[in-house]
Amino acid sequence: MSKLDNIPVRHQPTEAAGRKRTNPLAHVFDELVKFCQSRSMFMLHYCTGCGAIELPPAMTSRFDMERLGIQPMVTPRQADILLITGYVSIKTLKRIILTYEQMQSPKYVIGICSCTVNGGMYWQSYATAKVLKDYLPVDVYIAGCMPRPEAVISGMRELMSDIKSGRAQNWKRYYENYDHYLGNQQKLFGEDWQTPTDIIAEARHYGLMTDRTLGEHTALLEKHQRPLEALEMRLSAREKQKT
Amino acid sequence: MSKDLNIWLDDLLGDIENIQFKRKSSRRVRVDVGSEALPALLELLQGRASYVHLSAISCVDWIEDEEFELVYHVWSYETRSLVSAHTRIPREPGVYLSIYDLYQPAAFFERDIHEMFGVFFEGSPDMEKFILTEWDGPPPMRKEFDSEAFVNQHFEWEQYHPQWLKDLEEEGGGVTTRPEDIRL
Amino acid sequence: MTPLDQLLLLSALTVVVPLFTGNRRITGPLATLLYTGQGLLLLRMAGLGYGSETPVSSAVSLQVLGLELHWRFDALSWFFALITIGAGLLSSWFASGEWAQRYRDSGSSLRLFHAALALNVFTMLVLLASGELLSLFIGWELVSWASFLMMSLGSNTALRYAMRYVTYAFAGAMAVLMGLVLVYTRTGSFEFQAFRDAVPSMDADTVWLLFGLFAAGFGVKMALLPFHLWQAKAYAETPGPGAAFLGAISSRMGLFAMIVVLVQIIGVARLVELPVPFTFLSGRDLLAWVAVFTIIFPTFTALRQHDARRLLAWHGIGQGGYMLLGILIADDLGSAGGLMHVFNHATYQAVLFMSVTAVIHRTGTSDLNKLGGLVARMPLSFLAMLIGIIGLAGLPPMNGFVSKWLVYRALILEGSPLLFLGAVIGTLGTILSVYKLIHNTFLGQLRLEHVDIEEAPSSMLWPMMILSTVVFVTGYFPGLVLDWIASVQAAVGLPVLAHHLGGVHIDKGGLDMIWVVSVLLAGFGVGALVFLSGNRSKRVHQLDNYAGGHFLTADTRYQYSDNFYPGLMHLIGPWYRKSFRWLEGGFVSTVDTVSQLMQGLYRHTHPAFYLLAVVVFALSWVMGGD
Amino acid sequence: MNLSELLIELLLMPLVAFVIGLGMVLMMRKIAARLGRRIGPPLLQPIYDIIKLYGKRTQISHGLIHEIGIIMAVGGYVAAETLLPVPGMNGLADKGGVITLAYVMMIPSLGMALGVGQCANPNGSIGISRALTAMLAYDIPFILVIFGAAYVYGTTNLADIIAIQQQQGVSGWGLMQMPLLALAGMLALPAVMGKQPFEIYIAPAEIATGPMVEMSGKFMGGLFVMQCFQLYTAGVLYTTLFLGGGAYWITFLPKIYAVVAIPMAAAMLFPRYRTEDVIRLMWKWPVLVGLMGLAVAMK
Repeated sequence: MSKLDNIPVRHQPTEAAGRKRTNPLAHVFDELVKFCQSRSMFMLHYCTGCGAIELPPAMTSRFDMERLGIQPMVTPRQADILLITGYVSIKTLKRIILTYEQMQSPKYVIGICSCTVNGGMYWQSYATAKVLKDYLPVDVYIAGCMPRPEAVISGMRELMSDIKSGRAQNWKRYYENYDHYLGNQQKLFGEDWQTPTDIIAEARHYGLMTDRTLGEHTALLEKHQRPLEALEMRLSAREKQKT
Repeated sequence: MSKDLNIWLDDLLGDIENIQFKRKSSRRVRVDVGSEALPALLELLQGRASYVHLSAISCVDWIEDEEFELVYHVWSYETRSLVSAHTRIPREPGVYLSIYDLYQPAAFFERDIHEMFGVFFEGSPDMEKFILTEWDGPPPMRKEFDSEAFVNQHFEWEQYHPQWLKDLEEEGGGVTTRPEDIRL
Repeated sequence: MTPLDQLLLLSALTVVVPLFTGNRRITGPLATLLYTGQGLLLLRMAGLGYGSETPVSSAVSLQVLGLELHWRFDALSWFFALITIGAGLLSSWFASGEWAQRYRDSGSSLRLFHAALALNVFTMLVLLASGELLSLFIGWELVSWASFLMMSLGSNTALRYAMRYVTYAFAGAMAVLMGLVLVYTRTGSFEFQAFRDAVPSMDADTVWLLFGLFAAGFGVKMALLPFHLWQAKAYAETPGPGAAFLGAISSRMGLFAMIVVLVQIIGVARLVELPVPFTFLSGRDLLAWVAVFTIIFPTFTALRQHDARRLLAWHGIGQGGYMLLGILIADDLGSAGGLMHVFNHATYQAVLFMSVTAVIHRTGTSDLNKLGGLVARMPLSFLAMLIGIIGLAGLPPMNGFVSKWLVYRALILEGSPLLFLGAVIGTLGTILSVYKLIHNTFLGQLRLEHVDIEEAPSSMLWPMMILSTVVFVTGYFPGLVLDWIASVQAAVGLPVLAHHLGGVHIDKGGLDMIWVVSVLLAGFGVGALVFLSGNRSKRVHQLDNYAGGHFLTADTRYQYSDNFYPGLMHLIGPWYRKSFRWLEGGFVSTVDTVSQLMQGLYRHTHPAFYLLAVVVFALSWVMGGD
Repeated sequence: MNLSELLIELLLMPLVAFVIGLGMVLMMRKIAARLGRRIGPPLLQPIYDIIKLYGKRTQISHGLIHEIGIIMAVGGYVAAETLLPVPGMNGLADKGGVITLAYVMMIPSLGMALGVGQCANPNGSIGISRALTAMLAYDIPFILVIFGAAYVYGTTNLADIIAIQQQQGVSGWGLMQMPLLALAGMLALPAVMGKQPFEIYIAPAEIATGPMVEMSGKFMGGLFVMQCFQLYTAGVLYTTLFLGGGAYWITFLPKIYAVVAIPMAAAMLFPRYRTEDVIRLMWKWPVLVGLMGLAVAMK
């Protein structure tokens, strides 16, 4: 990440690559879906660090996030927003990446607390990851060494306006620059780092592949990756897959 | 009732030779004892003086004296008082005896100290990695380990120099002495 | 040579043929062909099933000690014969392909298996064709021996359970024999008609005695409650297709005999007049309550089993309770429900046993805690088991629902809430245990050692698919089966059910399965449309699962299968006090001590004299009579 | 009632059920919020949630049975709605009575159970085993109440039941004739709806929302739609049996919402019951009251 141009800048809202849009009606439908996505965000109930203590007050009677349509959900499958709160220790970062890949897009990451921005007060620690942006695309940062619930909600509203205007497309960058993110992850966790989610197959499945998705790091991953194809229903083992 | 127990403890510890004994308050006692005598002292405290609860083992790295200082905090529910048994072991082999047979919780304290300071406790049930499962570097809490140098070498976290920060610095603005260079 | 004789002759031939063709591969297909022959001969008598023909009597009739034995087929026996031959055909087809090779390679004799299966079918046809009480008893004994032969083919533990079955069957046969002797002393002949004419003149306690003897005697084969302990283990240990056959039809022979004696001859109306002293119950209510308890206790015992075959065998006992309950209500709806449940149960019980055998054939075990995730490797067996469990649980698209609905509707019309409640508890227990069965075998985590197993061979799949389509089609158009049942009701003397192809039309709330199932399928179509309106979904690997941030690996086994309903077992666990096993144990030990006492007395002093005394006493007591 | 009219009804009833169900889900969340002194979600929140879930770009599925399970869950309830008569539309009430409806209501839970089974997630299997145990618990008083109503009215056809109740006006209601049975039904209703005190099978912290653990995007959307149908079916069935069903929409809607609101308001104040406590509670009071009601009704 030493060269500056290598830093992925905020993504311009390009048209969804997967779908060819012809009739104007589709545009209206897209607006409706974007509006509903902004008005109904499911927040993953996963406290990664010390900042999570600010979330219950944001949900309970005084600040009541449910007015904005934000509900805490328990599993990454059902969630849209992943709140990375507080310092990100290496151990937790592994679980954060696993959880992020298990979430279904369009998914958003909000970095709460300054430790996710540049390491915060734990910048000297050997055990914390300093810049969250290297490991997974982050949409909104809420600075503060534990921001108050009002700040958290203003961050949420910022994300809501981004979604409504269509600017919050960072989740695509994870697929489009997977090699860059995987490189950073392998630098931290070692060469044999692998998550059970097959991101490359997912990118290919949803048509989000670009030339930057595959590279030297993904080649490294290919070498030792455990087979992750889904258990297809088949009657007989005669056509043995290549193992 | 705890008053006379304290008195009884004071003169008990008093008549053991080559032991420094200092009562800080009615509920705190500090004892300095040789490294080979510590298990016997703990056995005595646990068996006779109702100090049945080992609340912690802490370790201090005296890098100048080339020594580790192990502090065993034992607590008694009856006298409601804490005895801190201090002892010194040489830093180099960094090996000491486990007191797992006296206090079972010691296993975890010793495992933690082994991971953080590298002190090996013979007889302790489990000496693998405890918390830092992803860490394969030297024991991080030893004084010769410089965390900041490690961070600067492994993490490229400060290259974030956007244009607005460069302009600020040209005009002489920004922070003159960086926060990490300030030494009190 | 009436069609009945040709049928019995061909059936006897099917017994003889495997003895010659022996262990060769040809035995299976040949036997299946012979069963189809028997089926065709049976269809020649199809008029019986549609009420257009008078009973077909056999030309053969024997004169024994002045008593005349003769055989005939009426609508009731035709209906049961149809299920028997159908089950026999599909079981022998199942046992003719790869299963037969494995069975032969494992050292057991294929010749004996096919002979036993054919013998079972033959003896059941003879029982069904019985014209009067004596031939009924002879057929009853033959069926008991034939099913003993089938049960003892398995391992030596199977032999132990078969011996246990024989002691039960022998005791039951003795009870039936005593009933016969009592009838003979009253009416002087074994004819059904003579017995039927004599019944009104009998006083209450002789009818009570007859009712007790026949109900107990036939109840043993039907595994009614106090005598049900032998069936689960015996059926579970029988080799695969044998268990499918026995589970489907063998214990319904008891129901056939009970219908002939209790319903056709004594008549349920007469049973209603039999008062049970000091209670408001009548004879019929007593047997109905035995039937309801037979539904509940075995079903909740099945819930705790962790072997698939044992679980299914316990359900076989439970479902028998519905049939008896339906017939005992004796109005048009209830009896139709009971009789239809015989057919329905035969179909889905056979499918379930075959599916479990297919799983055993491929994975080698039927222990629910050692299986899991097989849907990815054995999809058709999964489909067969799915249709089977929906039928067993009695949910709408399948035929099990129609017969249970008829029984429930009759219970509501008759107004007996507690019987209704008991039956519903049984249904809910079934739903719980069938989900445990399909979850632990086919759903959940696929184990490493099962990753490359194959689907069951086609010789096993064809019978399963045929039975599954039968279960679905008779569920969609229950009228097909209700026609046969209407003719059976007419033959047996029960009120006939006015029905149409889709079900039954009553102004106070009927059932039209064609509409209900079509709306259900339309609903699934709408569900599919709603589902497809979302974007494309991606199939993921089994290990790409939410485990609270833990990285799942293939060697950790995280399938939840043991102690599947902890909450329920926590509450009703203490209620399982094996009271019936204690009852049986107590009875066995008393008989043991008495026999030792007699043996001691008998061996030491003048054995011949005591034997004579006992025989004279027995004869005088029986002959004494009124 | 010719065929085309019937077909229109078969299409319209599920849609009406879905819309009313959305209103019920909104009411549930509003009541929960108000009891927690919160403002609660905006008016159209349930619709936003469902459209967002169906608008998700990526979804994971664990196999064909997982997808068929969700299709059965939604489809089963779409079929069940056509058996429930509403003002002006009788649908298939005469083709299958109240027993058929009770069984068709079990198909969605079986479908969901199969779908969750294939997800191979222990949380899901534990959730399903608890959901089926809860079904065993609440179905016994529920069936007792159905038996009592069917016996007293003499018919299982829901359309006739409504007609009978409406002949004598309010005094003809099931509530007036069989108060004890109505009470037993009300006691069993929260469990039938699977809401607050009886939702041990969705225990979020303990088994990560049980059956819904591996549901994303349109799968989760299907379960949200099923939730709407579940509340609607329970509410309308109770109204049909005991509150005289619907003659006109103006009187029908308040009745359904009242029936659904009462257990909801009472529910939010109770902590979650363990599975065996659900069984013990359901088999004690509702069954007792139901049996007494039956004794009174069948004398």
